[in-house]
Amino acid sequence: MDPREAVIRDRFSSVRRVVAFASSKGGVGKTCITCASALALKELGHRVGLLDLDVTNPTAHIVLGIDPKSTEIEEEKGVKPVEARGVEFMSPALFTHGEPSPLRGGEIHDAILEMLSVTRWGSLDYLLIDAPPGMSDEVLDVLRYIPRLEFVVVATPSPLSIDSARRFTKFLLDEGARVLGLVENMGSGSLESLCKSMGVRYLGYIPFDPELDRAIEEGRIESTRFYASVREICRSAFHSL
Amino acid sequence: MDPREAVIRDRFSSVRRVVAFASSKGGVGKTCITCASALALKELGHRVGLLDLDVTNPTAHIVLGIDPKSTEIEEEKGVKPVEARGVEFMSPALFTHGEPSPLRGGEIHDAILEMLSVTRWGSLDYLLIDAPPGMSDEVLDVLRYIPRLEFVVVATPSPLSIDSARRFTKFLLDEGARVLGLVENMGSGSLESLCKSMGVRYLGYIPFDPELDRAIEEGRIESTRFYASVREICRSAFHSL
Amino acid sequence: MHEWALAEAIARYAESVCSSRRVSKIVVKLGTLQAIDREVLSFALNAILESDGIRGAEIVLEDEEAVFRCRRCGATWRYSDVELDEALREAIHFLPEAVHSFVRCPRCGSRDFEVVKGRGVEVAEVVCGDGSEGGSH
Amino acid sequence: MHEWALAEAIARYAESVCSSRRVSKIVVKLGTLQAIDREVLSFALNAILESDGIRGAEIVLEDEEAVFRCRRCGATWRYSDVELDEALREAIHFLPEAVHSFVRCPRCGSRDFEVVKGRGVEVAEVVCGDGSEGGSH
Ligand SMILES: Nc1ncnc2c1ncn2[C@@H]1O[C@H](COP(=O)(O)OP(=O)(O)O)[C@@H](O)[C@H]1O
Ligand SMILES: Nc1ncnc2c1ncn2[C@@H]1O[C@H](COP(=O)(O)OP(=O)(O)O)[C@@H](O)[C@H]1O
Ligand SMILES: [Mg+2]
Ligand SMILES: [Mg+2]
Ligand SMILES: [Mg+2]
Ligand SMILES: [Mg+2]
Ligand code: NI
Ligand code: NI
Ligand SMILES: [Zn+2]
Ligand SMILES: [Zn+2]
Repeated sequence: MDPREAVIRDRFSSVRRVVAFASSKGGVGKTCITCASALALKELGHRVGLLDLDVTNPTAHIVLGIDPKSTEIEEEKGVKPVEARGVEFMSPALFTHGEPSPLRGGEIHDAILEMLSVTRWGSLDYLLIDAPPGMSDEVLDVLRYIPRLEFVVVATPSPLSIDSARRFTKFLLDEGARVLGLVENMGSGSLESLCKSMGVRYLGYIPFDPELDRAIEEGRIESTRFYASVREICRSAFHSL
Repeated sequence: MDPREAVIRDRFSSVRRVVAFASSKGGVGKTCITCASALALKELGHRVGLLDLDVTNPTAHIVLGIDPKSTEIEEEKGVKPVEARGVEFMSPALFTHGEPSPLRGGEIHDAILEMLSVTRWGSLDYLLIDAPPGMSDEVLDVLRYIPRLEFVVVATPSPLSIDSARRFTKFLLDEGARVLGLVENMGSGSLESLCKSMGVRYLGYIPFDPELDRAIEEGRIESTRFYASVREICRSAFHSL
Repeated sequence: MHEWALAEAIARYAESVCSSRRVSKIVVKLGTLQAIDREVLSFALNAILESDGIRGAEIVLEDEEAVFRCRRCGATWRYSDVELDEALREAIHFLPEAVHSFVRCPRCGSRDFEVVKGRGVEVAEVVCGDGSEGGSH
Repeated sequence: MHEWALAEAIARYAESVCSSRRVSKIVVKLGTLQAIDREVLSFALNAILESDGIRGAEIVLEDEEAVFRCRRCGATWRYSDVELDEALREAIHFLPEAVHSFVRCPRCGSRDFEVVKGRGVEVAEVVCGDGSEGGSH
């Protein structure tokens, strides 16, 4: 028998809210938005954690400027998240050292159970989850194991993303998940009607920012207009602010 | 015992080349490029098939203008691909009717085995595979089951995509896969040096095309500059032309 | 009839287990989820074996009822208790995993359930002409 | 010592199987892939059970050797035969799935292999204070 499930609930007892940024479509901006949201919520005075759950292709550490190879893992009654610009950070990349990590679904499930059961988060206001694309073990596992989980759906105005977002949101609502709302990325407001038709809150849009990639390369995402837009959305999306 | 594996090789005996467009990063253009390549190779006089292997989030049918709900499936000693603008087309979307399709890895593996063993491709010069993001059952299964498989890696010049492409290409080469080369999407040539450093062929770049999304919506991808770029790359990438 | 393709898979598999032309018995389990047409499958399997020069092999087809178990709430239920449109049953006939698109847990509504048994076509046993069991190939 | 977190998981699990405070024996299998420190685990488990008011429970720790089987070529091999840097072994200690990043099939070079057994921490048996087996929870 696998004992790990039995302890996961305890691991989240020090965390006030857990919010997953998700979409079955890849490349819509989940990772950039999750990282920018973590930094913005921290800037707004909150204690924030970030968990990268893109198990076979994690990238959040790049945005946060963490080099997995040179990062020491500390143990203290579990595995301590590392500190990334004031954010408690955990990622499978910390253990794969930049090597390829091809895993079948059952192995992804096992890796997620392991990370959820041994990571000791501090006292956090927000734990943000950077979800992978697809609709598979990763999303099904967070739905199954993480108590009080909330979702932010990320979409762009492209026809492929809109179709995916509609299906993904239906999936979440059918599962009884809490959907905080949808963020439109690289757009200018055109997804508001999609939200209305699905009955989910429209959290706002983030314009295309041609400077984003370079800012990520230079480790200064906070200096971008992208970041300013994300911060405004965080301010209004998370009521308690 | 599962008998399906035993027949897969036979299913590809009428196909000259099988080429998967892949990347562990989502949103780099795999689907758009696979569909455009299929139409371009057909235009260049070849018999072409396209298999969508993004099992939990298929989107190629949207680019090809196929409505899964109103498409009849024909049986003839197996399942016949449907015809999409002169291309033989198979996709899990044909069976899920636009509903969400959340599947765990083992289920994805089963769905792929099923499609590979019952689909009866005609006599084809090229069967193109639209791979999903991630490095999981889908990519591992095509590597395991499809004879003579070749890969085209798709990447954009963004730092997250470059890091992913490097890791994904290393994975493919380590597996002994044939890597035809790398296509740079939404770029202007900056990934040529990445290819050199990895020892893979640089197949060319496709510029960002602000008209692409609208053209997809209107079902006329062939009218775009995006398509013209893809066609040039196909012309030079597939030697035999 | 797409059953033909699966019959070919069964024949290829049996032939790989025994040395060719010496298959004397094949036991096939048919999961009810895929709703395989027994007559079509059995006709196809006989025709394929015959054209491969294998005569008189005994074909046994056994139904296996499809049973689901929810990974979220633990509920179990049977495919035979599910009400479903003919068009959707046909989609599942072609791709059994499509069941996760159309069927949800009767207790909690989740699509995250396991097909415990009865998914599709499985070979339970192959007996070769010399009487040896090819089953554990 | 991250073993503490896994000891908590084992304790929570055992307590959920028996009615609390009545755990009398726990048998734990330790897959050698994760290279759990037995002394640290056993110290932590005793401390946690005691603080939960459970005294005198017998703790049995059994090693299970890690064995791999390649999904591409079928080769099998053991973790104990693999040469690996200490830093990489430590990464695998924290996340056993990292083995797919650092280890490849000795025959064909593939990373697509199965950990047949010996991955990590498993509870093989729990005996409750009244002598009942809580194992099948
Ligand atoms: N608002 C934006 N403006 C410009 N580029 C963006 C924007 N949002 C995301 N990107 C770019 O899009 C790419 C994909 O973003 P990413 O966060 O990795 O998506 P996902 O995590 O959904 O796959 C990245 O290269 C990123 O730089
Ligand atoms: N060269 C390009 N110019 C402009 N937009 C593009 C280009 N290539 C892809 N896109 C857009 O990027 C998005 C993601 O492309 P897609 O083919 O779905 O990527 P993937 O299959 O890798 O996830 C789509 O909305 C598409 O319209
Ligand atoms: Mg991402
Ligand atoms: Mg998966
Ligand atoms: Mg795609
Ligand atoms: Mg998967
Ligand atoms: Ni049929
Ligand atoms: Ni440890
Ligand atoms: Zn349920
Ligand atoms: Zn091997």
